[in-house]
Amino acid sequence: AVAADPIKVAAIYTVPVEQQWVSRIDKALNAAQDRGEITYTFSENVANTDYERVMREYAEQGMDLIVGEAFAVERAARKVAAEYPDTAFLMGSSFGPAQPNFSVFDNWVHEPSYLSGMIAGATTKSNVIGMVGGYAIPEVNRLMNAFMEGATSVNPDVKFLVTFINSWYDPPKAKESAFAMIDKGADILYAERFGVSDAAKEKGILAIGNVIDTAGDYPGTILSSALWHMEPTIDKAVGAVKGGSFEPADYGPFSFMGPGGGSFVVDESLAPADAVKAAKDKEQEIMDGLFRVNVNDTEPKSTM
Amino acid sequence: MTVRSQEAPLVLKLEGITKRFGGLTANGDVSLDLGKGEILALLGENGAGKTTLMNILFGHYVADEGRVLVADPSGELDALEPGSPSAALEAGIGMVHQHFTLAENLSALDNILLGTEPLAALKSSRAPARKKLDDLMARSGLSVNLDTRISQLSVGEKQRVEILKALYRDARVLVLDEPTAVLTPQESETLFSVLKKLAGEGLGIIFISHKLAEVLASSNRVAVLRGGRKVADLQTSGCDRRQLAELMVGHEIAETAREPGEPGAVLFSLKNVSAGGGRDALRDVSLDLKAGEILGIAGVSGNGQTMLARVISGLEPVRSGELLLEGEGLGSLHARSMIDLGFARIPEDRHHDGIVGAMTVSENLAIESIRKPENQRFGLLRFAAMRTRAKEMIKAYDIRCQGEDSPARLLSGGNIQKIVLARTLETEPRVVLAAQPSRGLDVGATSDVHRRLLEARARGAGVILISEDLDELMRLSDRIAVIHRGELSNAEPTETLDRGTLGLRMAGHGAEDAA
Amino acid sequence: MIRFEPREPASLGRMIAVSVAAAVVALILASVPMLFAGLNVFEAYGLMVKGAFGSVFAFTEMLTRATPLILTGLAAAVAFRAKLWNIGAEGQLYAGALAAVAVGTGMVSGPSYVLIPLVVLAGALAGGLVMLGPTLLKTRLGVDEVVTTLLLNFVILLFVQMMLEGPMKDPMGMGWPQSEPILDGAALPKLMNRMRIHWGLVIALVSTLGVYFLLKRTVWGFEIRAVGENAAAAKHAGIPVTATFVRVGLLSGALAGLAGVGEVAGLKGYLTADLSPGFGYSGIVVAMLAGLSPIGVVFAALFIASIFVGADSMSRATGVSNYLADLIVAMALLCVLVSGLFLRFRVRFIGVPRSREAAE
Amino acid sequence: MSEILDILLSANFWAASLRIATPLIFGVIGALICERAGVLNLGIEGIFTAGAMAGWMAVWLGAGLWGGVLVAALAGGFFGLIHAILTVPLGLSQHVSGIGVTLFATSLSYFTYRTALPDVSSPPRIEAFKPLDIPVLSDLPFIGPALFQQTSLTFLALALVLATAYVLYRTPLGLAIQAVGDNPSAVESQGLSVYGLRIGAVVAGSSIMALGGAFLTMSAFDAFFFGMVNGRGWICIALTVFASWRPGKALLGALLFGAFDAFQVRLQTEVGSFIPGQVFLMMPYLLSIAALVVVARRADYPRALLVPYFRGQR
Ligand SMILES: Nc1ncnc2c1ncn2[C@@H]1O[C@H](COP(=O)(O)OP(=O)(O)OP(=O)(O)O)[C@@H](O)[C@H]1O
Ligand SMILES: Nc1ncnc2c1ncn2[C@@H]1O[C@H](COP(=O)(O)OP(=O)(O)OP(=O)(O)O)[C@@H](O)[C@H]1O
Ligand SMILES: [Mg+2]
Ligand SMILES: [Mg+2]
Repeated sequence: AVAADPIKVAAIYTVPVEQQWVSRIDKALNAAQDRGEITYTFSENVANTDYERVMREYAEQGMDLIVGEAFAVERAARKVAAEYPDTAFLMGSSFGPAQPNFSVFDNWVHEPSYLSGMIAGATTKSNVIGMVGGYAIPEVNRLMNAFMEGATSVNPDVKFLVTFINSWYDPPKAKESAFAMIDKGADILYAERFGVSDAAKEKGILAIGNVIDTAGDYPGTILSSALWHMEPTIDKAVGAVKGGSFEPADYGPFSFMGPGGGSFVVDESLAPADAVKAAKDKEQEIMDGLFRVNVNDTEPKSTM
Repeated sequence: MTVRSQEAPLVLKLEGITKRFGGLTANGDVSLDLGKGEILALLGENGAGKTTLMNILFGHYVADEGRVLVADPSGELDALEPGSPSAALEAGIGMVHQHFTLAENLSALDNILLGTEPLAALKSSRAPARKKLDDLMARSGLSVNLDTRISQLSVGEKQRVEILKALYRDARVLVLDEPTAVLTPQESETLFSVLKKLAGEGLGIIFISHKLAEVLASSNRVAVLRGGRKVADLQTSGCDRRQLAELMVGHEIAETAREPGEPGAVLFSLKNVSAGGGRDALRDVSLDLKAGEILGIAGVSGNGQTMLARVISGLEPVRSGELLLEGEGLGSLHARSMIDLGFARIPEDRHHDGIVGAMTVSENLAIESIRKPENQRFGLLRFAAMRTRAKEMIKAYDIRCQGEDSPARLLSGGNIQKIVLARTLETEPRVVLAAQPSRGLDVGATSDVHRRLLEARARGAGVILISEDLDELMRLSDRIAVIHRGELSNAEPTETLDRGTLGLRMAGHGAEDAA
Repeated sequence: MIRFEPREPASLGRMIAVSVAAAVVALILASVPMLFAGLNVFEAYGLMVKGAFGSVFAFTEMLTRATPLILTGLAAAVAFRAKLWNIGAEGQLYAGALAAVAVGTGMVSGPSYVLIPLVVLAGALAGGLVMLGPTLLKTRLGVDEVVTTLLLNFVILLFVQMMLEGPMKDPMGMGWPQSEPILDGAALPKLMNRMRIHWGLVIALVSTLGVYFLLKRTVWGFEIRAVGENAAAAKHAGIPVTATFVRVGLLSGALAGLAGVGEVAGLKGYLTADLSPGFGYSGIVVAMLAGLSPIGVVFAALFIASIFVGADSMSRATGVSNYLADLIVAMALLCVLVSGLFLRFRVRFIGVPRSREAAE
Repeated sequence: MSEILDILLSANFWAASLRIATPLIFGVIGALICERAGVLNLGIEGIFTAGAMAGWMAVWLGAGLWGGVLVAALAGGFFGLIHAILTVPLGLSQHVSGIGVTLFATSLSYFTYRTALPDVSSPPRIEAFKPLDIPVLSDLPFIGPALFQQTSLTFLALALVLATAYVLYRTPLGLAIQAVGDNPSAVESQGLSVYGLRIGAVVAGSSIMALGGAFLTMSAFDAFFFGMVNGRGWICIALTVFASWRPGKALLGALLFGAFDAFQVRLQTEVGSFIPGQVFLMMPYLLSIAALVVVARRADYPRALLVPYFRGQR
């Protein structure tokens, strides 16, 4: 049956909604709410221990769709879902979907990351690129590795500095790590965390954006960004729930560039024209399915 | 009731002061006055309410009833704002508390200056203060190095700082709560000569003491409290010891004295023991203690007594030399092993080292023998047995408390000392170490302590009595040795010694010089 | 002028009255932010009660959250009794969890009745050993244990992360820094079907009785109390002070370690670096609220857990930011803290006469 | 080895050390003032958060940078007052009250932030303090970049160290604070108010702590994030002991910690491929413990720390 009324959607985040990638889910859900398709509510910063309870509480409240991150709570999340077959679950997960109602998604912006790597590799003059990450988890490693691969594909001499600050939220610390890399000669910084672009801006060098578009905040600093868009995923899932056709599925591919889940932007005033062209060509190859970016979830290491 | 020399104008008047703590009346309708230049001694048993009364005077406590009147500089009596030490200070009252109220981390000078300058001042004006204090010290004879941190000062010096604190503020009334409890005889004598001098300059002085000799020698007038009420207020000139003691306790007190005895063989000895470092170190100390004798150790505090007591208590390792019990070396020292060897140890600071205040009387009575079968089985405490034994000891030692389950902290100093005596002497120890056992105790409690030590001696135990009170030493000891700068003189029979000789030796003059 | 006068131990009736009054005041205070967030206050309170006690699910969830708090509360209580200021229960919890995972994920195999005790012991031992370091530094070198235990929390958490990214990483975890799951035979069984409540609660309650018994009835407990109340006097009386500190340190760390075992072997099944939302620190609060009494720890833990679970659930039901839950817990905590005063003291208001009449 | 030397010889490294140390300097000075008066303030982590949030929000609402600093200090003072009232006249457990204040200040800050800004995917920015770039001084070789390219708040922190040392050792107020942390009855018997001094010290100390938080959102960064204080407050509690409650050593300790941290970040990129990153992150904590072992014997506790004072009680 097709529901005419907005469906009830709840999201459970283990970090505050400001966290870059959670903010993309929040944004897509808010957009759906603004369109009148859903009513949306969320719990943020939910501790691991409490995750299962929060899932159950939302399920008990009769939510139609629950969106969340199952990464650290896989088993529990799957168990709860199984006990509420009438509720649809769309969970961030590195594993596959499960019957009857457990769909998964993930942030797969390795493609645009690769492209921004190409830009960075071609633009760097010092041949040193610094990368500051939060934690070395697969979702982060994947992007960094794709980026590094993209950069070396156009410039085999480029070297990387890698630091993890062990926090999702410590911009001052991320900034200090970035400064340290600039001291070591980096002239482009991969800004996986808040704080890195600030260091770049302050020292007048370039930064690569990640997941969200911060070019407006740092004019003249953001060379290129790999953006994630949750809208295709959310819209698909909401549509399926509304249409009564929700099935366990892997929504991961909706984060790929093809369906518009990932995109690549470059500030053409900052990058060499031929590099932009090469990247755009590669983008087309990806869209056409002619090129596949490797998925490598191992922890990236400094190469100098 | 009040008898007072009428010529001196009043500087202080307490009217009908009553103070209750829960059900206990610490002060009941006490009235008292003090004339200019007068020295008033306040007497009473432990817990009679002396300190409470003085704390009300100084504003630490607020009286439930009654009021305090103080003369202003023109001699007019004004009611004092209750509960405000700063008002009391402003009115010219200075107080030297029973426990020192000094910041150990500051210099003597800064302690004296504390509170005398506006807090908002941008700089502490130490120079002018130093000048005023130099004058004061010269005039009063109280001298101390103003720049030394309090933690580096001896007890006597700390007390001088306390008095200087009051004088610096131009006090017209000076209250001293048991000022001589921790002083040596010499220091006490100096103190009283200073006080007399200050009184001559018009200062009104109240001092509290348990030592009747100094009360008789140094005061103009005596007020006695018993159970919180004033029971006497007399000119000192017409009083004697016996009369005052009876007024305090309400009945006669038997003076305890040593009967001649037959000391046995050597029981316990120290051979060339050195321990500790700094001021209070022991240097090459030897002594022999015989069974059935009391060996007195005289000395000015800070000359190694504390270290000697700590070594014998098993709390301090020796650097060189050894301890022998019946000729056998003791090896490494531990409190536990000393107890097991039959040492009874009465610490000099009974509140700090003697009891665990938060634990009950019965637990404190059992603490030294908690691992003995009578108190535990398979690691489980035998409460019933502990209580029964506690009840017996409470009775035998006349420990005044609300019961064996009341916290030891609530007991008076004398009764705390009785707990220590009971638990250590109950086991019939071979050696008794008593460090300053009657310090701060009233006449009744002191005589109890003395009786217990003499009983131990009569039983054949060897008793080491460390004390600064020469009367006590002369009365109880069979032999007396003097400790000075960590060195211990040979013990000599008490009969061959007199106060003068001992005093000289305590001050560092050897036996030869004295002869 | 206000004065506090110590009073006799409070009667049960008074204790209940004061506790209820504290709860009421806390709720009134909590209504301020609720009003700010535009909530109907009474409805919100109703939802809070429902969220903590309204169903078997809610109630068991509350108990589940109280479980680690009881254990970390005991850890703090027993250490604080000896005046060993262990602020490191958080780290010890992680150490316990790490050990439980190390043992419980296949290092040894065997039937449940062998595996479970092994896992529990390993966790307790690891927690205890972690606390041994600061204890020895304190007794041997005089290093302040507040600081060492506090700093070790950070070190241990980093160590856990290192292990989870390195040798103890789950090869099946798709690269996530998490341990392998605990074997079914090594996991603490659930107490109720379909609910999360697990045997950790039983361990916590048994530990409570154990600590109560230890402190009240045993020689060791006697020595702990004596050292805590007056170490100098205890030492003078022949009590082995250092040994007592070491025992207390081991016990305290072990209790915190057990909290980690419960969380990982009873609740989550595998270890991640965000296992605990600060249970170690909350344990200090629990212990102090309980006046360091082991039995009181259970009630204090239930109190904190029910406020949190209730308020958290209420925030969800009303769509208010769930940071409100923490805020209400904090307010309740401060109110209960103050209310303790009315149990220990009689509060009197005294008028101070200020007149300065001249004497006749 | 030569890399290590290079790091230590670079001015930027020392500049980073001072920058990282700045919030810690505020925190440790604040904690030191509280503890010198006899009150342990475990509310510090929450007070940092409150200072970070309140200062930032004030600027965001248009109060101006120094207005924000003032608001942060007031917020810190407010939570300090709560802690002071609970622990000084009421004599409640300093541990619990402190942790309670941390919970309260943190959750109130978060709740306020979220209620004011319910839906921000990217936190709003303010115009933060800029490095001073003092004309001639900043261009001095080595010293210039290390010292004179800091923001005003860093200089405020350094000035506070001097001011605290002066007040503590040279003024009547400082002597009274030292005394009340050692033996409250010494203060009371000289007619000063124990409660007044302690409450004042805790409020003042807490205001200073809050500036450490404000530095994070108004100088080190220009926006507020949940969890961004990230344990810095706790570090200050440790540093206070390390400093033996002396302002000069407090500065030294904060700088050392800052240097460890700056060093750690630089070393991580050097040899990060051989050694797990966490080893570097542990370094500042482990070295702090090691440093503490070295100074422990000489540590000179305020004797009345943690001991509540009740007038007329024994
Ligand atoms: N703050 C208090 N709370 C409860 N009881 C108190 C308090 N202060 C004193 N008391 C009680 O009041 C009585 C009088 O005590 P006070 O200290 O005045 O005696 P004292 O005469 O000075 O004794 P001592 O010779 O031992 O110094 C004692 O029973 C004491 O226990
Ligand atoms: N008076 C005291 N106050 C607080 N802590 C104390 C006190 N006395 C001892 N301690 C603590 O106990 C520790 C051990 O003390 P100590 O070595 O004297 O005990 P012990 O029982 O004699 O031990 P050991 O078995 O090593 O001889 C000290 O480092 C200190 O931390
Ligand atoms: Mg007295
Ligand atoms: Mg020892």
